[in-house]
Amino acid sequence: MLETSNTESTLIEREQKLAADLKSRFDDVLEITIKPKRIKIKVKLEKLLDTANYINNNLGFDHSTSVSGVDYPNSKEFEVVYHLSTYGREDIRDIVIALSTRISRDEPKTQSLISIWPSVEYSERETFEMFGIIFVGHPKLEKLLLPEDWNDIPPLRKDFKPPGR
Amino acid sequence: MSKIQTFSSFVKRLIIVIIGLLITLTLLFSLLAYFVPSVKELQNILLSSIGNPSLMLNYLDQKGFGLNSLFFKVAVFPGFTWAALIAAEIIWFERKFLAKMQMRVGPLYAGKIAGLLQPIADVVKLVFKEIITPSSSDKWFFLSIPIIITSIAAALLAVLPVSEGWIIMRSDVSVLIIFAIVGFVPIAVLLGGWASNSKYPFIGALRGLHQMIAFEIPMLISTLGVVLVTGTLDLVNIVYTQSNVWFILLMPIGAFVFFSCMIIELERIPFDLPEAESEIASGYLTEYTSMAFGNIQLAIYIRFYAMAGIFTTMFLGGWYGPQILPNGFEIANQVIWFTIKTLLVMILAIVLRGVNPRVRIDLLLRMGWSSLLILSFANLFLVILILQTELIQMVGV
Amino acid sequence: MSKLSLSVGPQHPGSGHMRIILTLSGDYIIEAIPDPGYVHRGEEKLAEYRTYIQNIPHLERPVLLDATGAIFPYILAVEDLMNIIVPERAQFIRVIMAELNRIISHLYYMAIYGIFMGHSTMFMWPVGDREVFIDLANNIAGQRVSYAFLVPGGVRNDMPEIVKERAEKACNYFEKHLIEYERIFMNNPLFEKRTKGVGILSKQDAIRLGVVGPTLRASGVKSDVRKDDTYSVYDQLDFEIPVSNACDSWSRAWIHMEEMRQSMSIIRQCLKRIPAGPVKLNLKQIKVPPGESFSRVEAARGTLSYYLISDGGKVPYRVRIMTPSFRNLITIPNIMKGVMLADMPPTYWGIDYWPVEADR
Amino acid sequence: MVFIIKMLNSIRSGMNQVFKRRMTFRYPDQRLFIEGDGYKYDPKAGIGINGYRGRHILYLEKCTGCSLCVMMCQGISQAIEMKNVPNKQIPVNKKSIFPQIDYSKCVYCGFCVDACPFEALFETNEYEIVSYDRESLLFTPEQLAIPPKKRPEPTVNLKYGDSDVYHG
Repeated sequence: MLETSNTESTLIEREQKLAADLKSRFDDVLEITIKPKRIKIKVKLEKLLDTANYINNNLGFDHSTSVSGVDYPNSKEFEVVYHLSTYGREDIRDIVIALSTRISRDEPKTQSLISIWPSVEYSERETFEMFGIIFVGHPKLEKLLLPEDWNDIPPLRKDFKPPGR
Repeated sequence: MSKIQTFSSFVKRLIIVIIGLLITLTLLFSLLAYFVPSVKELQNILLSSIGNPSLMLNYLDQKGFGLNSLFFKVAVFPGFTWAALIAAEIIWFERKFLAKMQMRVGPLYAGKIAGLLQPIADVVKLVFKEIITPSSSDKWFFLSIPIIITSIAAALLAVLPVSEGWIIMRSDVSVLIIFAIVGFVPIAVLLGGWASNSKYPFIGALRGLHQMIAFEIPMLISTLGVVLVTGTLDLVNIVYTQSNVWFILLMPIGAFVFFSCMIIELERIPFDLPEAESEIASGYLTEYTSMAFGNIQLAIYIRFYAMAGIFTTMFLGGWYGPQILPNGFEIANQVIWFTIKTLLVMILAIVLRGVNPRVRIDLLLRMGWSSLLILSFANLFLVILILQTELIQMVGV
Repeated sequence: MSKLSLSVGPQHPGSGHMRIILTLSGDYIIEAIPDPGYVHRGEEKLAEYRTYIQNIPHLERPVLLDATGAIFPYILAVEDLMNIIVPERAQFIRVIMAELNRIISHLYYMAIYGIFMGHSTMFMWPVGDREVFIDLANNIAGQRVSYAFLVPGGVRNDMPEIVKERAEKACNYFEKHLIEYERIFMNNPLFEKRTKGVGILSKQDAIRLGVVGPTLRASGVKSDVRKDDTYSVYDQLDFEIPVSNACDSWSRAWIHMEEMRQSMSIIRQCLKRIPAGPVKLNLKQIKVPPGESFSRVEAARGTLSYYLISDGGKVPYRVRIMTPSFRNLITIPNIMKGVMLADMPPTYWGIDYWPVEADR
Repeated sequence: MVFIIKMLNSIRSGMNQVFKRRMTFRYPDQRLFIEGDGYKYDPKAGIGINGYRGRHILYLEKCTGCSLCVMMCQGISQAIEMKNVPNKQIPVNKKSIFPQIDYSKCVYCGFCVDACPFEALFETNEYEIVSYDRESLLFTPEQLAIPPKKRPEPTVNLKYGDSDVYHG
């Protein structure tokens, strides 16, 4: 029992360290949320590439678990969330950093992070076709899962209603 | 008319149709016999042969269709029908045996005993299917390939000595004839793949070509050992020389090389590259349907029987074996021993099929052009050594 | 040399419901482009129209072979948002089900590996032995394949006592049979010759591409969510993570074999340790407060993660499913470059790619 | 040499299997034995009772026609609909409406059983629901009320031998 509480405390310490590190580095970070093993950072679109570079090079988060788009039609925004994790550093393998940014719904354009994490290739393609978010710098932004002749609005947007629902 | 739902009801229907046809034909026949004299003679023979079947045999002998005629040998025994029957039953055995090895039951319902009639049922099914020719294929080539492949396989049966005197065509160079016929197969496979005008069949055909060319040479050289010892190219004489000792004891390496080459030549599963299903759909068989497909399969199994028979003849002492039937049945005894040995060779090939995955083309070619070739030469040198040291007299060849 | 473009799939015995566009030069693949999407169902969109409970039978559909592994992270995410702690007996039953599913899925993997290599016996044996574990899962969960067994707050019903005895017998039998698997398949000289050194994915590449599951561990990275980011009762259990440094198709199959052994050991430990008690919290209503949660588990094919956003309503606001197959899709163009056409099936199936799971 | 030993090993392994018992059973002649008589739910404790989830059984006298099962099924497979059965007069069910289940849509998840607070809808261990047309897969309340037929003999179960498994 003592042991588990011990690792718990170290977990919180590690998390705090990571978060403090990020905060001190980027003083204009919009928001940092810390839950056990999960850290969420919200950054401005312009800072996305810098933060990603820092997380990859200095913190050692070497791959991306998933790229998710979230549609917020009320505030006319999309949120793009990169979940980042690591294989290289064994001490922080249990921590997942969610790096998110908000972009305008009218002009959905963001920077592709494929140069930093090659593992985002297919996830970004999927987010592109499901939300219509354009990832600048992605080498092959084409349809992946949807049929070639899909000519409706991107289906995971909230204003797309699946037939029968 | 009730619905045909099971295979047995289908067979019943078939038998009813055949009996009906027979009755109708008999009536027509007896009507005809009153007007045409030769038919009347035939009718007499038919009627009297019910009491005395030898009359019928004599009559057939006169006409050139008797038991000793070439026609009977080619068409019935030891020719096509016999081989096709063995092929069908080896298909059944293969399915049943592999099923046993794989924790399942295998064919069960067609035929009352353990699915014995399953191959026949498959043939019946295939006959009633539609032959589809791809629109862009070379139609005549495409449809002639099954016939060509079947003919090649059947031609191998011509030189196969089943027992003393029961051989379709005895030749002084029957070993060479075998290699000449086997050499035809890759050409037919290539034509079949090309005529389909599709990518997968073509790749399969090219693979088949590579594979079969690579294995002619080790096979030929391993056969050379047998030819050196016996001093003849005649398969019947090769069998006679083995009356005391089988050549597999004299040259096990040669037998091993020949057996491997045989499986490779037959495209059986460790070496079924031309029809590798998971890689290239079904290779050169991809576009074939119905009885065109069935013919190719039948040809493969007839070739299987023929090659196993040749292995038996060359290395396992052909028809020689202890007398198990009473005197007067020597020929039948020989046939039984030949068949048993051939089936054992086939079963060994089936076991190998059950436990091995498919090999890759580069591994196969390397194996063929290096290890098997070296082994076959080693076999040849050993044979020469045996001949030089006159060891051969000691074992009594 | 002229090039030949070959479309493998979707109607091809060696592809599954997806297409790989190959460019061949001679017998060598110089380019492989995967084209998934033939079985896309839009589960992520449809999940926004169903309540949290109604989602359960549907979200396990894409990963039918590993139904518990597919639904496990979803349940964890919902419970994380609801902030409830599940009774311990339920946790153990969940782990037992997850490991049974891992064995079932891995057996299917071995079966298809066998038939892709033309080894029909290796197809039939695992399919037959799957029945043993499907039968066990049926005894616990009341269904053979799609269980819908895990619910927020526990599991749906208690495990009958007969399972203990049957599972012990099943594990004893299967451990013996695994040795035969090794003899007939893994150590078969022809199989070794064909798959050793084929489809190399180096350790650096595996990390760079974010590969998951057995494919990752076959490339020498000792990473498993069960140990790294432990969940449920895995921290109380003693098991090994098999790792191989060979990075090839053979070692991927070997990892699957070893993981089945480890899973059986986990099942045995669970059955020994399982405490008595309730198996489900009596939740009258599933009310999920607003917030977001990211949860991941080690499913049979690798890390399966859910990113769940709730706005406090009856239905989730956004469900992001990240399946291991989709994450491993990126390896196909990388490891297929330079292998022979004949090595396409073992390379493709080596990464345990399941089109339905990838397309969702 | 290693090649030959390994090859002989795999042949031995294959031949060993030939002498073991078979795994398969002959389905229409034999049927799988399934323990218990189906999945039930205890609404007070909120826990299901272990059993096979096959076709449903509806206790007409307990059903109040509350449509909770229909609401649960809405998002899952839309298999359940309420149907009026005029000649069934049950005191708790004033409108005489009962669920009918379309088995061409049902996924057998059993959440309708969990949703029922009156212990009126359970699942049985009958799994042989086949038909030549879709219409006969639509089970009316009266059909659902019929308890399943006893499975014809012989039934088989998975048995563990010394080094093999078989159905017997």
